Amino acid sequence: MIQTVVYIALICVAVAMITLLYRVIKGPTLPDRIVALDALGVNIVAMVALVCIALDTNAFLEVILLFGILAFIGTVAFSKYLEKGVIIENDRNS
Amino acid sequence: MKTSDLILQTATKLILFLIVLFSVYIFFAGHYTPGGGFVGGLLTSGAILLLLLAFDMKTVQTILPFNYLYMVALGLLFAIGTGAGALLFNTPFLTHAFGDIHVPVLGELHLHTATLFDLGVYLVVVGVTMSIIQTIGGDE
Amino acid sequence: MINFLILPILIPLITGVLLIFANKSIMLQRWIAGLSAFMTVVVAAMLVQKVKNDGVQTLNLSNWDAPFGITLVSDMLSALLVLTTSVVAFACIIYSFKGIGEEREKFHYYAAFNFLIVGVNGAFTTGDIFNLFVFFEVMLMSSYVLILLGGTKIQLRESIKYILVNVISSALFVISIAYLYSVVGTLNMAHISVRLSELSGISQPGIVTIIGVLFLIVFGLKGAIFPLYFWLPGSYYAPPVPVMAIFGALLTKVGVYSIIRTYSLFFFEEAGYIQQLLIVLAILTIVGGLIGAIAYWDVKKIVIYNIIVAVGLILFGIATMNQDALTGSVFYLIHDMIIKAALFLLVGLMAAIAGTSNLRSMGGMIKRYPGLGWTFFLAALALAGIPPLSGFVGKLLIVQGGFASEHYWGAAIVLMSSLFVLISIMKIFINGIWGKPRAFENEERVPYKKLLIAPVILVILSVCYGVGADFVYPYISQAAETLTNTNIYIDAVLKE
Amino acid sequence: MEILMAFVVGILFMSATYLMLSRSVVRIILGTTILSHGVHLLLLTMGGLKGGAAPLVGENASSYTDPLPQALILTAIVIAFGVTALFLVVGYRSYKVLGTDNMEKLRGNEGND
Amino acid sequence: MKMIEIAKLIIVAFILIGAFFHLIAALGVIRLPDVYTRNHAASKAATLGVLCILLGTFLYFYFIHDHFNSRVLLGILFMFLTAPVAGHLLGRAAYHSGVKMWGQNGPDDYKEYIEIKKSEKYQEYEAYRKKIEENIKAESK
Amino acid sequence: MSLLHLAIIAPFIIAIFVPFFYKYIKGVHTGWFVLPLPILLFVYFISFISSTSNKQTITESFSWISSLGIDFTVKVDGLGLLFALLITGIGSLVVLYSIYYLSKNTEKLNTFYVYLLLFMGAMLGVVLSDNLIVLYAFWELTSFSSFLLIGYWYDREKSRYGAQKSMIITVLGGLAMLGGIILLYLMTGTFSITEIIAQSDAIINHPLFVPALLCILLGAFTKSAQFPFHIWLPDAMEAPTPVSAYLHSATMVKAGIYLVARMSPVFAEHALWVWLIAGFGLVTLFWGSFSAVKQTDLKSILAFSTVSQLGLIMSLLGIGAAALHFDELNPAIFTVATTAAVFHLINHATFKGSLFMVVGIVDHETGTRDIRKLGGLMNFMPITFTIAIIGAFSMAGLPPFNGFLSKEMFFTGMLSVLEMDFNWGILIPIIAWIASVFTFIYSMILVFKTFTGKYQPEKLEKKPHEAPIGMLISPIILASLVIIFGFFPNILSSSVLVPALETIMPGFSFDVKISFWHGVNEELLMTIGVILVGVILYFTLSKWRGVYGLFPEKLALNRFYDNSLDWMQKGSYGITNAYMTGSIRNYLAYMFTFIIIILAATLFGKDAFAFSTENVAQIEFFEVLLSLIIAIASIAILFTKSRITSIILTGTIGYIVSLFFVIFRAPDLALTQLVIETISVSLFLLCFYHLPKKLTEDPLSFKVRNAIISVGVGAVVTLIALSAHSNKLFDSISQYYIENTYTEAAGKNMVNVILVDFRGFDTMFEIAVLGIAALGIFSLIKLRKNGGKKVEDK
Repeated sequence: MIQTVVYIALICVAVAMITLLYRVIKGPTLPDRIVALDALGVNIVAMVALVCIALDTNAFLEVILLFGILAFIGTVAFSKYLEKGVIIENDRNS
Repeated sequence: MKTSDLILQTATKLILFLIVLFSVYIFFAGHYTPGGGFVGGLLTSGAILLLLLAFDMKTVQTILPFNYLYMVALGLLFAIGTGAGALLFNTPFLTHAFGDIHVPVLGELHLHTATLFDLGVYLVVVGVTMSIIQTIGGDE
Repeated sequence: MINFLILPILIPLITGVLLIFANKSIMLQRWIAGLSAFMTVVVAAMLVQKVKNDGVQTLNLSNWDAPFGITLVSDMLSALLVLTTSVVAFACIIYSFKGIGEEREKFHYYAAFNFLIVGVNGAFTTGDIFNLFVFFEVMLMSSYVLILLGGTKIQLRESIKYILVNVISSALFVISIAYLYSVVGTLNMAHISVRLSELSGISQPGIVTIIGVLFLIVFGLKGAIFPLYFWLPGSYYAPPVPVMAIFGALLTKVGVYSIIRTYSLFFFEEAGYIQQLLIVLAILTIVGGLIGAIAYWDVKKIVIYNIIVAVGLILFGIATMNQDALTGSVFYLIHDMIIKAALFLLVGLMAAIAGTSNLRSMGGMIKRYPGLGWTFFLAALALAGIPPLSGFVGKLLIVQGGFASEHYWGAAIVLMSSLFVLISIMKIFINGIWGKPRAFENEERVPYKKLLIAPVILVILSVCYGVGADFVYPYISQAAETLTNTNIYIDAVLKE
Repeated sequence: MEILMAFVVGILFMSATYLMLSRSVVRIILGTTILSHGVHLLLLTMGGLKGGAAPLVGENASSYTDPLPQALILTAIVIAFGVTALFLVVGYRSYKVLGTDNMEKLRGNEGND
Repeated sequence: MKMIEIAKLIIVAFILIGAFFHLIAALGVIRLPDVYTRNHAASKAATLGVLCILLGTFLYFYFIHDHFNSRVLLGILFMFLTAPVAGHLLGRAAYHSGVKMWGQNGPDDYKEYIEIKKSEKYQEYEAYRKKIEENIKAESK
Repeated sequence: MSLLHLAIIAPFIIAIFVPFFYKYIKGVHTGWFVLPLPILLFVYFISFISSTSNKQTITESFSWISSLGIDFTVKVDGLGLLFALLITGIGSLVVLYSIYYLSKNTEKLNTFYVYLLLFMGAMLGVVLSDNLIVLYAFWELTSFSSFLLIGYWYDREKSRYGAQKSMIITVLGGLAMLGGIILLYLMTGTFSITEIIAQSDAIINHPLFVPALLCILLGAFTKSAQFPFHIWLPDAMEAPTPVSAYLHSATMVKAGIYLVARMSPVFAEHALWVWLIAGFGLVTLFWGSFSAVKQTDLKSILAFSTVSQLGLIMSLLGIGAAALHFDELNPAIFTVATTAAVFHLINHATFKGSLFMVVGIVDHETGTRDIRKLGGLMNFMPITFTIAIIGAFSMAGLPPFNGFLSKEMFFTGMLSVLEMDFNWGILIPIIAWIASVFTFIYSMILVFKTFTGKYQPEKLEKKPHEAPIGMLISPIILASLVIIFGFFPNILSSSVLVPALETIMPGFSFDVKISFWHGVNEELLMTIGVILVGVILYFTLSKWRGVYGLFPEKLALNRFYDNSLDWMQKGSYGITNAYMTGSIRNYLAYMFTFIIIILAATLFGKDAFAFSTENVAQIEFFEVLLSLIIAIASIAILFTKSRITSIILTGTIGYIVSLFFVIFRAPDLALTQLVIETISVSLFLLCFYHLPKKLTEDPLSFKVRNAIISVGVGAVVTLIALSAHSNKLFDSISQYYIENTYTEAAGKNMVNVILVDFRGFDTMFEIAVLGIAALGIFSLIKLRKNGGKKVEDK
């Protein structure tokens, strides 16, 4: 039962990803794309979790946490870029 | 206009600890579960990168006053040294040794020279990533 | 000591690492770099002798048996090339002391240089196809750094092209390895050879041929064979003289070496198709190189195009695949490494004195710089293969092998290429070294005598190499023998 | 799956090639990163896909996937990262120094006379 | 029904809910009119979805394999922590990079705030405030 | 290493010391230090005469590259000794002459004598070595020492031009000769001339025989300035006159003749050898003499005269070789020709040497060599005039000088062709006779236009006077030899001539008796005819000079040479510039096209394409969707104009790739790929601050071209991947890793264990690569900042 559900869920997430990809490509603004990318990252995390169940292995559970971290870093970088154009400031107090 | 990144900074302070801990875990667990020097090192640099994003170069430099190029060289020396240790025993370069040592209080301690090698990898990866980011970020 | 053959890789590696620490003091860097380069030469010479006495040397790294771990293999060919590399590197280091400029020295020039040597020596020594890729990358990465170091306009512009081409070739290299791995399921070169030769009983699958062609493309990109050399002239033009010399002397040769190695080990049974291809490409390479060498009035360009000619020559010998031609190729390979380095250094010195590399604004250098003039003259003759200088024996054997294998036209073109090489290189002598003496702007600034030391060493070596060919010959023929009789190599690696 | 992957890899190579042939330095660099993705996927595919459990001892599985290509890819990934980083810096340095990112304007034929 | 069956049911429910939320989030990102609303959909619905799925995964391994995996829990925690921050940063970045709002929502309060901050009076006030702060600092020393 | 080797090497050894003599002993002319050497060598070689005249040969061997059959074997036989004597003898005289000719104050004597000694040693090596490769080595050395000597005054444009020309042509020939030598080696298995001669009968029908013959001849012809390769010789006259006297008349140009003589026993069996040598010799003889007449420069006249005389000797050798080729004819008829060749060789050296020296004196004392400016010098330099008369008359073939004798023998030789059954045979003596007429004319021009006629002091740079005695010694000696050989032609025959002849034509007996008067025969009549016609033509020179104008300048060989060099330069420049555009995109397009074509051709040509659905992993629907995402994203990148969008899309691809890694059970890869992707994206964003906002677009035509190429690359990669996967011929070795990871390497994560242990070496250098990259980025960014302009390339 679980396997079937997982496969259904996988397809759902994949469909969601394609939809998000449409947003990434279409835009129309940059923030739109980044929002979609961020959501895409979240979907990937979900997918990894589902694949873990599907393969019945805990080998990839590290990936989940790691990807959570990285998606965050990526989003921060993008938003800083959008806002300031430079993502690492030399000295923000000056 | 200047904006304050208070939310980000606060969150970063919280999360940073988590990331570093996780990276250390991933580094040490590498021989048994997925991970290792590469990922560990990269993740550590990811943490520092986050720090850089949330704060700025100057602040980070005061917190972590490393010369990252030296760190690279040090890491390489570690890796080479692990390999060259084998030269002393006239075994082929990079031959690893491992064994369990019984330490009275801690119990069985699993020791592996591969960990030293991986430490070299870790140092190099952190050093490289950070020196790249720092050099580019510091370029006006 | 079983780890002996790793030393020519290890010494520069450790030196490179130490030099990163030593970036504060230029004098210290020079000392370290010079001493270690000298040590490498000594070690490499000892290695050659060891291979001569004890046969092929192997080292199973990390103590894993042959097909599973990485194996370093020093047969005579690789030992000789390592020795030559070390010698050339030593000369270029000496030249760098006065010729590279303190700015670059401060910014890790010597470290990058040592890493380059690591890559080259490693590529010559390794017996594992993926490890070869890694060493290629070490070499390429250091070459990127060296070509960029200083960041002048031309360097930046050309390095983009250089990096791009090499990224592509690296990608192709990896996919070739991937295909090969898919087919044979192993990475150790000797093991691949064994497995491929087991195939010959069955009908030889075309897939092996296509992988062979792919490898030819990959190494051809590095080694600059006919339609793949376009990137070379521009890229080699950009960096400062000692870097140019080491590039010209070593980098393409690594590609050529890899072609020799893979073809003798893997694709020998496909000789029919690939051999024809290689011969055609080799001839076209020679012709293309010659056309370029004659075309220009820029001293650097002339020498650069001569690299291509030499690659074609060596490849022709390899493609011919008989004992004579292979011996000749190996002879010529080593000669070319030495003499190209010498020529680049000399030409660079001329350009430094004149303040330009345009031949039309040089002239009469022999009056003030007779040493330079005569060294250049000797180097030029050696390049053209005039006996008894070093290029001759190799060329003789290649042509002889070519005629013997009935590739008459190819061999004739190889023979006649000497004439055009001579024309192109003598153009420099006649117009730059002879000619009306002029006053040059940089004359006072160039420490001419100190810079001349390195090329003089190399040219003397080259002369000795040619005149003492009889002394060298046993080594070379041993190297060629390993190539024709691959069982020597395979047995040594797999210990069967 | 391998067949599908072969096509995916082909598409990655195609777009990478197209990008590398374009004028803009940024696109070229992007092309190289996509190229490396293609290469890594190909290497993995060539090792055989889904041959068993993840290569971790103790997965109590009857067979494991081939760990060797994975190790090779790891090496290749890291190297590709180094190259990309350097290439990126070269790209922007050259844009600053030469004032253009158009490869057509970066011909430069020193010594060609 | 055995315990394990119940557990399975719970897991299935979590996974299905998670997948559903993902679809909803994707729909939102596609259909909603401007970046702020889309951001809202992405950061709320998708996060909820992934949390559900992660929880399902955790429970799966906990119940079926009797394996307590702290990393997944940490991951859940992490997601919980970072998703709002990321959403906030994105929204702010979008705003500052000048993306127009849809126009059918309520008044733009933030704009008012920025305008106040930019106004001359506020600047004077700021300068005054800084001066006093410095004075206090100097005195305390 | 024997004394003989030492004799050959001695010049090189002395050459090393010459610069020191020059530098530290300023007071004495460096030539004096050099002079003893050729004299000593001359004496040394004379001591061999007794043994060679007894048909002995002295062979000394010294191993050089014996592994390749290359040994420095020296062999003294008649032919070699003759040349050795010539080289050292004339060499002594030239050195003596040069001491007075070149001022020790203004000239770079050190280089001059080094070159000269190099040449002397090389030439000795050519004529004495028995090993063809060694011979070739010395041969090239003569070419290059000649190159250096011609370019002695390197700041003169013409010197450089002449030097280059001589080098190109002689090296061309040299290489051809090397080819011939290699072919000979392949046929016989040896480089030793003696052994090759021993096998000559066996190889005549070998398919490589004719190519070898042609190659060797090409070498000989270029060196000996045979038509059409003679063009380098006149330009070689830019060398100082002693050099011209030595190299370009007496010795180096005769190396080709030596080679032909030496190789005659090998090749003369073949008809081609006979006809080619005789034919080219005759053409050269005629053309050289014909061209000499129109020259106005004294040295040019002599140059063309040398060309012509070399042709004469060559043709004689050719006719002589007929004796070896035609068994049915009486060999005695033809041996005369060979005898004449060798005899004339000596004579030519004497009279041409003296004439060059005379011209040198004229040049030295008047400052010009242009016969239009010269005239009436007889009164100022009577001794020189006398020598000139002797030399020129001998050259013209007038009695009682040695030239007359050899000229007569030459006619005999040419007439002997009539003995052969050959339709056009009569042409040969006719051409020879016409050439002799021209020879007569230019000889007269040489003497009389210079020494008689109107004295034009206003056109001369200096006031002419007789040369110092030192300068006159050498020409006097040579001139007296001319007379001595003329009156006593047989003093050399048994001791020098006969042994030489027997080497050229082994198996023939020679009984050389040259007599001054042999009755009124055809030869004498021909000579008289030459004189009569010659005198008439000489005096009517101005009337028929217009003939030379008939030859269009365009067809001239020099023009051809210049044009082809020019064309070569321009053509190659055009070609190279056309494809070396500096545009990396073009290069990549070429390379990719090549790669696609060659791979596709191999794939289908070698039937390598295979497709099997066995062995493939199963496929899930969501995986197809994921693949679709990658495909869409990667294609979308191509069309996006915004760099941020492309980086987002690249990031998407990277993330999906790592998802694939998860699906394909590669946790380590997934982890690494994710982190790397994120950090690379950050790096991109970091750098975007410094990069242009918009991506540059291509015009449509380029897009189409690029699209075609990219589709090709993608297709080829896919096809090969399919075939490679369908051809899994062996199992992977990785079973070993799976089995041993825990037991032997004490790890559980196989990938990590492979990375740090099994293939730790890879990892070590991989991190080295990373380190180098960091180093490079650091230096690239920092160096500029601190360095400023200093780093700009020197």
